[in-house]
Amino acid sequence: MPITPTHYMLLSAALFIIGVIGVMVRRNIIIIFMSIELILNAVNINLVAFSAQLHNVIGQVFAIFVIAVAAAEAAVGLGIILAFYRNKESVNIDEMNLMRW
Amino acid sequence: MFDTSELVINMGPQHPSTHGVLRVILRLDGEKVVDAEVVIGYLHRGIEKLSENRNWTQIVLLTDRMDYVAAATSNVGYCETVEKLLNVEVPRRAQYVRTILMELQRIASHCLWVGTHAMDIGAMTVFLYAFRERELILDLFEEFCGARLTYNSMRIGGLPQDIPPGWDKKVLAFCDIMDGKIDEYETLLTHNRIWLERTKGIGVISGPEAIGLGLCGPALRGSGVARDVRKDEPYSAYAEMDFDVPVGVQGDTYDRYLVRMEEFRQSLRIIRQATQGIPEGPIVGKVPRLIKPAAGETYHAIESPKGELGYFIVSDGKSTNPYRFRVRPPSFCNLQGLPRLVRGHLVADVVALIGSIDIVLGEVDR
Amino acid sequence: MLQAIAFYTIAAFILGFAVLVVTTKDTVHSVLFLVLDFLFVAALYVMLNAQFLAVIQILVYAGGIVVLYLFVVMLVNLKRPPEAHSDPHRMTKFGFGLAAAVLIELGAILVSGYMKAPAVAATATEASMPVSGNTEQVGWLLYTSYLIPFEIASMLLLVAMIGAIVLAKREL
Amino acid sequence: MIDQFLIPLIKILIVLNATLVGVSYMTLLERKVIAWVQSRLGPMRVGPQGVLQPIADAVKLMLKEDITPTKADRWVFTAAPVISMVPALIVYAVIPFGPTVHLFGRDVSLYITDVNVGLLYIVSVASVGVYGIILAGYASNSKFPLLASLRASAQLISYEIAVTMTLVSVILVAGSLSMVSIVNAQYNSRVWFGFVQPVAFVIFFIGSLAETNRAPFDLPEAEQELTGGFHTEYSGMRFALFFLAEYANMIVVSSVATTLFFGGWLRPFPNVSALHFLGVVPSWMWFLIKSFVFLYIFIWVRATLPRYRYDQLMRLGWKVLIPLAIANLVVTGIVKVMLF
Repeated sequence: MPITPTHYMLLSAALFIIGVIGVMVRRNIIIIFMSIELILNAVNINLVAFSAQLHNVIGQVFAIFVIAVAAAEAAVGLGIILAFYRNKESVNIDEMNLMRW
Repeated sequence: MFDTSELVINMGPQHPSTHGVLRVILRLDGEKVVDAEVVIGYLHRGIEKLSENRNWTQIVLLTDRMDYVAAATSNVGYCETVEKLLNVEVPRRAQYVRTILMELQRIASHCLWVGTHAMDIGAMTVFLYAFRERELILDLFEEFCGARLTYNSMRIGGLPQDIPPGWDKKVLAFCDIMDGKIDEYETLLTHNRIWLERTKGIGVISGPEAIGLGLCGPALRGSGVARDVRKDEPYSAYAEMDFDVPVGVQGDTYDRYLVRMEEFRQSLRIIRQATQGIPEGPIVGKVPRLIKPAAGETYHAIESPKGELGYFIVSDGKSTNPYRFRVRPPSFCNLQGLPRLVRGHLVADVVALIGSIDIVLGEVDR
Repeated sequence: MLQAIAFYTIAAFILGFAVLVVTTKDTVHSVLFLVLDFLFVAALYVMLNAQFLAVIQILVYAGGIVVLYLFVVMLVNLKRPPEAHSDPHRMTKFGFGLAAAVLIELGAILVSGYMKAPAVAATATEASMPVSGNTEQVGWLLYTSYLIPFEIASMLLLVAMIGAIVLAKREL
Repeated sequence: MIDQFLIPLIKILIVLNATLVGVSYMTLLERKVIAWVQSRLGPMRVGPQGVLQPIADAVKLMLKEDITPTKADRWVFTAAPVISMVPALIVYAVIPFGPTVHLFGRDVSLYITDVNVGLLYIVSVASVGVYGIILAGYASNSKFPLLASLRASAQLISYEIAVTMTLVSVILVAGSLSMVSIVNAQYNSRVWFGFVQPVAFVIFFIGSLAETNRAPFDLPEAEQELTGGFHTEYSGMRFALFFLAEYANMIVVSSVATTLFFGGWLRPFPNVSALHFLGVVPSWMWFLIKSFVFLYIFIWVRATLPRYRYDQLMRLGWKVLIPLAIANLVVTGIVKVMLF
């Protein structure tokens, strides 16, 4: 059975859904961030799959940009988590309901 | 965890670099030491109380067990105190041999110090080099009194026996070997950039503050205070010796290191002078068979490798035991400066500073 | 055949670890599963002939970003469970509903048998590039057509770096 | 079939076993060399001159009780040593021990594989190795290991940047990421890259001392400060795995240094035909000799230097090595563009 881009899309969609569920269900903000990483990876799988299918490396270039964005997001996000934790001794997203503290 | 709260770390009593069974409770902010509390007493054997139930001669053996890396110095210090109490004149030959033994002991003790201090900072080779030379000194001691660690090498009024024939030649030969070895240690450490970075500016303490904390010995001299009992209140044959008292400038770990390195050389100088000038004569003074000093008290201090080692002894004039026996151990007095020294430094500096004040727990706890 | 086995194995691992990431109670374990997940994604990239990206995936994600996560998890040693407090306004059910809807769509795709390989000719880009080899091609594109986005990405990383320092440092 | 599966399998077996034996004998070498430096004899009891000591050590460590602290995170505690060992071993997949040679009637390459992202592969796999240390510290549930593991991870990540930068400048000179091509590039340019990129080499060497947690950067396992560092709570075979991983990493780093900066399997002056007699020594032997020299220097440094303090280590990494590596990279790029 040949592996078509549809297979990769399905895999990517499933990973995406798992990520979305993680974001929605979990209240630990670190887990939520990791779920976002899963979502970004789902996107990357798609990009790379199409890049392979179309014999065009532009998809991979975009995947690299996505990784760069993920790195930036992780750095800033984790900085926010640390700042929040320092003030509230918690990483529960439901307690993060103030714009400033 | 490290940003939001202080972390309490228990360093010791089983820790590779607390030199025995010292326990330091560190309060850390990140890796920075906010406060330190020294807990001692894990090696307490009650030597002072024990001494009050031994007769005067037996106590010499107990003093071995205090500073066990410089037992001969403790022996001499005790014997001199009792001699002071008894008003006994010690023959000059004995005085000279005592001086040689004490200075050899100082070198042995400093060898151990430089080795462990360097080992704590991570230079492991110096440790083995220094122990190699310490072994030579132990051989000399073995030849003199038969023991290698707890010598019991002194008697009240003089020496237990005369020096073996040819011993003085061996001492001089050792001095020649040691000269080069000290340079060897210095090559490995003194100008090593990592060593400089690890020791310069660490645990800086000014002269007046060091006096206020009761520091003594090289730890005090590192801060620029030229206090040395050998010079200030000469005992044994030190009055006849020509030597310098090295002092530091900054009062940091590096200066304390330099002071001790220079003391190596000064000790060799003293040993050479003393060995070449050993006078002929008896080795024991006129000591009564039954030692029973008249009622009274006395305090006598000597310069042990770690600092001012003092004995305070009270005799009631009736029994053959001291009525009260109290030691002023240099390690103990230096150790109380540790919390002041480590405050504001990093965890890694704590071990450097413990090494830099050169403590022996046997003496701290007694 | 071999390719199918590889794909299904890797896909199973990716999805399995992803599920573990979002369901595990212990945050450190969750981070570990995330690393494993990323490693398998990298394996998938190798399968797709994107070696450079696979290595970057390991280097940046597994070696960098996730270590950062691990650091944060270890720094925030929680005295109470992070999920104790629940906001009454949360729309968990709505979220599950949405996810279910997407899942049904996926199932529909599967059932409809829309899984045959589309015949796509290689686009002209690859042939027109003066270099061969995956790494060289990616590099070529990054430094020619996509130079400005590339520089913007570097700016973004710089800003993120400064932002993270400002946020995480206690006193500035 | 033979070319596709059997030969790679045999090569993997040989490399893996040689590595493990090499690693265990590294421990003996280290003890012996340090002993000689310190005017001692080192292990002498097991076998003549103590040559069987590693086997005795292995037996002892395997028979030792494997203690897991009660409060430890059992799962992670078990996984951590494995996580630190595996990356150290799989790196050998791309290290070229020699060129392609004619052996038993077929062409056999003296490396397991030559991927076109070889160098990046090494860097990325090495970056995964840090997990072993972090997790060991975390899972032990004890303060000293935790401190040590935080130190270690910060140290590894910082020095990784400097090391990677130096690798990039070598890549610039060689024009390839493949390890085999880098060696060939050194053959073609008639000079080892260690002489073209001396700054890069020095930074790489210092950085790799830090990356492998060797003295003077052995803070994560500073016995005198942290009572043994991240593996304080470990015993028996798990402890041995950490130990072996450190030595395996040392061998990796020496091999990479040899390949990148000292011509890999090439004999000295490979283009000077007057020195042809040097070809008597086989190519893989040259590789091993060069790597051995590096390993010896590693041990030598350990026996000589004191240890840096944490903040000094970070300062050296961030304020000296990284700027220097970047400057070196920029200069290399400019020279390359201007001259070629």
